[in-house]
Amino acid sequence: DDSAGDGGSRTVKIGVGGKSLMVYLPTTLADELGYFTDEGLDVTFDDLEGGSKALQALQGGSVDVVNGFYEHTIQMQAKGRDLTAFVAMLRYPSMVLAVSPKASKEIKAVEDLQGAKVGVTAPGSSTDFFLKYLLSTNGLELDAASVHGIGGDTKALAAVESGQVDAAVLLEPAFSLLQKRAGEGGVRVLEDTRTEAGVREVFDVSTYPSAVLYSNADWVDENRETARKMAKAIVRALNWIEQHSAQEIADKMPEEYSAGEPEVYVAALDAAKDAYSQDGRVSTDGAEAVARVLGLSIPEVAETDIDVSKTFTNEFVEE
Amino acid sequence: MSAPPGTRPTDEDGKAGSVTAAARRKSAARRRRVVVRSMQVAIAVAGIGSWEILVNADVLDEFFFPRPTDVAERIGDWLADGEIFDHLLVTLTEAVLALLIGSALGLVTGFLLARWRLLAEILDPYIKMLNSLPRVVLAPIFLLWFGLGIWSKVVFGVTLVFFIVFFNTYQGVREVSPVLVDNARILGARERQMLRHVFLPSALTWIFSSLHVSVGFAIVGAVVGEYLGASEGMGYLISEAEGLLDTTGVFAGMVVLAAVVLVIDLIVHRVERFLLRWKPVAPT
Amino acid sequence: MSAPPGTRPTDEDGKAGSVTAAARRKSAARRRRVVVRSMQVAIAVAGIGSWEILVNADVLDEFFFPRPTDVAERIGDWLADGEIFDHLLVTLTEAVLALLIGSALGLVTGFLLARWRLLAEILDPYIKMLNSLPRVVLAPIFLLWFGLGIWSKVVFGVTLVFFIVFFNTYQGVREVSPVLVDNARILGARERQMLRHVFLPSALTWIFSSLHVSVGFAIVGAVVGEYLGASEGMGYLISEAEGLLDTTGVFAGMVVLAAVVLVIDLIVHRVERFLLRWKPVAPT
Amino acid sequence: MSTATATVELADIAVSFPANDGTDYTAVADIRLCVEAGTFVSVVGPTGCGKTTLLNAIAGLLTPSSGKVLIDGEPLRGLNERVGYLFQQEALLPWKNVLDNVAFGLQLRGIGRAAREAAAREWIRRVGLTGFERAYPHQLSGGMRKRVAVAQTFLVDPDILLMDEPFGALDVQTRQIMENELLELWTGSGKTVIFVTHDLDEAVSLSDEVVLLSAGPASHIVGRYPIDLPRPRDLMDLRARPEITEIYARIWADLREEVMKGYERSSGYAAD
Amino acid sequence: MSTATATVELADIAVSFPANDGTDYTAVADIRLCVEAGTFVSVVGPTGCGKTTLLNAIAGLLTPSSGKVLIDGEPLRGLNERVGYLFQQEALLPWKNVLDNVAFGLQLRGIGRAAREAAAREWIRRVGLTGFERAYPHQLSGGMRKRVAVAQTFLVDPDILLMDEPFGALDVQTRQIMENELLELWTGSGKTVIFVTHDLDEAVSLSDEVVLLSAGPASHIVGRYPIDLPRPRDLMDLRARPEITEIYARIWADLREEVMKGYERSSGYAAD
Ligand SMILES: Nc1ncnc2c1ncn2[C@@H]1O[C@H](COP(=O)(O)OP(=O)(O)OP(=O)(O)O)[C@@H](O)[C@H]1O
Ligand SMILES: Nc1ncnc2c1ncn2[C@@H]1O[C@H](COP(=O)(O)OP(=O)(O)OP(=O)(O)O)[C@@H](O)[C@H]1O
Ligand SMILES: [Mg+2]
Ligand SMILES: [Mg+2]
Repeated sequence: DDSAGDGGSRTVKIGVGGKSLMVYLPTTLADELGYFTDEGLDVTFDDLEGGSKALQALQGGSVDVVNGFYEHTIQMQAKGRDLTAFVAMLRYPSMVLAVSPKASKEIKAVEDLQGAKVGVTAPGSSTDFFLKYLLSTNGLELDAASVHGIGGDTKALAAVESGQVDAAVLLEPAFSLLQKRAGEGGVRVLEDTRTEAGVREVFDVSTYPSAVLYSNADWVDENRETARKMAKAIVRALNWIEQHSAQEIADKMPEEYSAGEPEVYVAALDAAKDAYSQDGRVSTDGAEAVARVLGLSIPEVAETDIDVSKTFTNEFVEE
Repeated sequence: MSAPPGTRPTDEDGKAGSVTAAARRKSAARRRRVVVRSMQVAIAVAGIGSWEILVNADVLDEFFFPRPTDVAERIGDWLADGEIFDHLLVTLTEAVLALLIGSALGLVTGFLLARWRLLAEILDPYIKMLNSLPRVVLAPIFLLWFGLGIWSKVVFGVTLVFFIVFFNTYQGVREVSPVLVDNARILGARERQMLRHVFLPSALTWIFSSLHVSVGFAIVGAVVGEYLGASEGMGYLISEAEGLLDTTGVFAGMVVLAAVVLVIDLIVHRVERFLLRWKPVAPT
Repeated sequence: MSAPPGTRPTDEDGKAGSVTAAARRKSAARRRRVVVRSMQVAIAVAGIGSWEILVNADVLDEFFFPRPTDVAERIGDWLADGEIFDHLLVTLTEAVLALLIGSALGLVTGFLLARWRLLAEILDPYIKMLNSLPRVVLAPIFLLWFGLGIWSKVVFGVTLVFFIVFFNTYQGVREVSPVLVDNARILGARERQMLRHVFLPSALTWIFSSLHVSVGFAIVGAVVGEYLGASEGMGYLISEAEGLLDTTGVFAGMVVLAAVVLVIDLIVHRVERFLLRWKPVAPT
Repeated sequence: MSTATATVELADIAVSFPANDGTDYTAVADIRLCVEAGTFVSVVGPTGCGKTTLLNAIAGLLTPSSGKVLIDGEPLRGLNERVGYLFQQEALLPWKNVLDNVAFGLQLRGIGRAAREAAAREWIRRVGLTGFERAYPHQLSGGMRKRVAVAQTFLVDPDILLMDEPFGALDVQTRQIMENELLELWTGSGKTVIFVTHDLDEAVSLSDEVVLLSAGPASHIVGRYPIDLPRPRDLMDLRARPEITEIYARIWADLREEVMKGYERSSGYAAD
Repeated sequence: MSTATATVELADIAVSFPANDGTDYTAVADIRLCVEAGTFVSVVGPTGCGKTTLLNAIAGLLTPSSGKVLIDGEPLRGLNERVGYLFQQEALLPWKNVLDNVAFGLQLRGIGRAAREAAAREWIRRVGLTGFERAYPHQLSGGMRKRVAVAQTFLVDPDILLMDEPFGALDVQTRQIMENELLELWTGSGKTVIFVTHDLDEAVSLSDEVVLLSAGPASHIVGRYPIDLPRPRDLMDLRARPEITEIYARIWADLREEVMKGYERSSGYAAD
């Protein structure tokens, strides 16, 4: 039997755009801690190569829910399709604009990126939008820097370390590892959105939704109970994170996750811990900030009158 | 099939008859070409047309399968804009370099191992293991060694082309008729001369067969290389469009690539026809 | 190379002499095998050893090039843990299915087009265009049509294997000696019999040459497919390790894959040797 | 054994091949020849004159540039299903052993393994290859391969038998054995045999008629020599008979003339 | 023209091939033969007895299972660099036209294009193929290809000439022309010629000695027939001379005996 009585399916397929990425940790943690099971849900994960692949999997019906970036709900609204984010797991997007230790020129501020090579995970991804936004708010043209897609992991590290790019927008744990390898003061950070201060400085809002669980608006409508249960499990995981140390969290994660360099993993987690949401809510001003950022890079979004209220709902996390 | 009665009288005389035969062959070839071209167009029209209809009828989801007219329009925009040519040039350069370097390496290695059998036996497992490595996973190392410029993409393509050409060259050289080999050796051919006069010409059909596959793989290598990390090129364009959930852009990029492949393959085909001009026409 | 003097006397008698010759051939083959194996081991030892030394001497960055001993240890852990076998089984299933389906399709299409030349000419540009499409970009459509299970990965592999086998089969069939074709037709062979008795056996060396490349590509297809979206399999494992910047895990995964390829290729090789047992040993 | 008979008629046939300079090389022209059903005709001529080309046309492997091949008065279209053809070149399947090669024709006709192998073994014996049933073609000598081909062709028992220098690679005695086998197969069978050979002795002693082609290009028939000797013939005896020596001498002289003509001409005609 | 001479000696040679059942098939055994430098020796024997095998051994293409090939008393190792070998099978390079095929040997020796093509054209004329210089092998008839091979081999002017049924595919007259060319090339050159043929007439009229091999397996030399006729010989005349007819008859009878033996034996020995 597939239905949980009223309002929803009991089995849920979640597509994740890189399950081992730290931004999606709460979902894995909730699963490891058995919170989904507690809710009577049978959750399976499919790991996809990135956020947009996960979204496509959702559109194609391969998964029910995506653990991905909030931006996609806005992008899809511009395409006339409604997605609804129903629980957030990050309040700060945790993107770091860092300068390569081997940069070809002195880069002290975003303005210095003029004519530089800057790495992002992929053209057309959140990191790319972030970069464009920074460029424009610092008075530069959108194409002032040449953008390189360098991925989010080993490849990004290789590119930054070897000076293939002068600067890059990095995610955890790549940034922590870079810092560790470059040594004390080896990496100059231009912008750091892992903290509230950083987010406020860049986006002028207190929270900026990024990693969320979203699905098609129809699915959320038809599976309200399931959505509520999932949101509840995630919020429990978020609370657990708040109450435990990075080391304790790492210990709960699957064994493979600390197979590489456990210390780095813990250090990265420690640095990113503060970025996790505490209540699972998406704030309206944050959502509007996202729409603003996207509008800069995507004409389609700029041209559409985006109604952010349709892109998320906090009703499942408000207990 | 008897000749049409009208041409009969001239056949009485040997020379005139032969001219007629040559002319007849030529016009048959021309007729065939017309049939082929029109069938190709028909297929294209039917394929694209039904696609368009299916999208309009909402049988195909426009999100995944953009309307052909939109794709065409996008390509039109790109061409008008002109920026596409820079991207195309980059990708083309990478693909052509990958094709040239990859097949040169494949050829040399293929010949070397085919002629030096002990070495071939020793290296056999290593070559097969290397061929099974997922290139995508090796991207960080390519990047580290070859940078973010065109060379990491070229290497990407080379790792695909090399194996395809290598295996065929290797087998092609080993398939050379032993009598030809013996005859050439008896006539005094040294190893280098054997390569040039016996092994290479004899393996040419094998080599060209692998080149036809390789053209596609060289392009794929370049695009996927760009897809994994670049700031220009068709792969970059496609990856950007994908990030923006702009499937029209993705398809437009692929259509441009496909068109380019035909051009490269045409060149390969011309070279092939020239080098294999000694061949009798294949039996039907 | 004259026979060693000791074996001489027995050669006086035809039968005894021939037994000696057979024995001599056998022991030579055994000696050769020993040389090959020991050289292979030597290469492995030298390669891995120098890698280890270079890492220890900090010439190679341990992060990008994990220490071979660490990789071995990781594989040991995996094997002890046992979970790896599930992943391996998934990937293997995908790769083998891709190999079987891809080569079956390639064979059938290759034969069809080689025998039906007009169709081949018409479809030629389409096939070449399809071969140039970057499969990675098509991943969303594969997902749409074939879901997130093993079938999207199988299709991924099939799109690689198909073209490699197709081009070689096509060319292989066209390379069949015209005299053999004529003789078989005169003896009364129908088209189906021609395929079975003439074209297929004659094209077999071509087909097997492409199969050797395909084994690697089938694995690559499966892994990259998993890499793009999956919940199990070696590609999933590797992609997970990559997300965690765990290069040791990435390399361990690739080593396991490489080992598996050798096993599949061994099977292909056995089948090849059986089917081509009529072949004279190649000239040296 | 089939008893159908077939008349082969070449009605004004010409064959030309494309040369490398874009023009045509006319191999044979103006060939008019009628081979009555059940007769044994040998074709001789200078090397390269077009004998193989004619056989190919009769087999339907090659469409004449002009003229028609008529089988029992019907114009031939496509492959001639009634011929057996022993090619000048080697045409054994390298991946089948001797037994399977010989039995191939029967296999194609759907005859069961036991039956066709029995028949094949019988013919292998008749061509003197017993013991080599399991050998592959590359393990045989040139003459042995030729004999396998003979067995392969004879076994399918066709109405029309085309043979292109079938016994040239055999020693004199084996050749005689083969000739006898051929005559035995043919005698009373009503088969039409068209036999190309360079051995005039052979041509004369086997045939009802010898046809001489001129030197190429545009080779045509320059002489027809009916051999009115009683059958069955004793091949051993025959060569000493005066009629034979006389015909032999005539063909020899005419052929010589043709060869010499060809030699002189060959510097005049240029294929390039 | 080279003037070096070479004695070819087969010292107790045996050759066996692996059969398909894992045992060996002994093709030739106990072959002891010394061909003095500058002599012309013909080898005859039943088809499949091992003539080609012997030539391959002399050419160094095949290592005897036992025994040695001695060239001027030196044991042969690897390829015999002093031979020219006209193969029984077709061995022209399909991708070279007639001119390039004939000139191939000289090209390999680094001779300039103009010089080698002039030499090649001369030989093309001598084998009667002028006009076909630009044709590729597949555009030639079987006999024409054979003549191209003859020109190719003769042009490199080797010390030892191995010829395996070189003229079997040619008509009688062209054959005589070729035989004369061969004798002309050989006479006074000091070349050693080993000539395999099925035409006893040809063997007797060309050679200093005819060697007869027994039927296989384990074929050995059963007869040696010195031909003490004066040279230069007029081939046309020769065939009528009584000495010839007598030798011919002897070889014929001995060969016949061997062929018959082979025929009877072939059911006794089994290769499978
Ligand atoms: N495919 C071809 N292309 C061009 N020319 C050809 C082709 N086949 C045959 N010829 C020419 O046709 C002529 C006749 O060839 P054919 O093989 O019929 O001769 P033949 O009488 O059988 O000679 P032989 O006795 O040497 O076998 C030759 O001059 C040859 O060059
Ligand atoms: N590669 C091989 N493998 C197995 N057996 C072989 C091989 N080559 C030759 N033989 C055998 O050796 C014997 C002699 O062959 P060879 O070719 O020397 O005969 P030949 O005297 O040249 O005959 P022909 O007159 O028919 O050309 C034959 O019985 C043949 O089956
Ligand atoms: Mg012929
Ligand atoms: Mg022989």
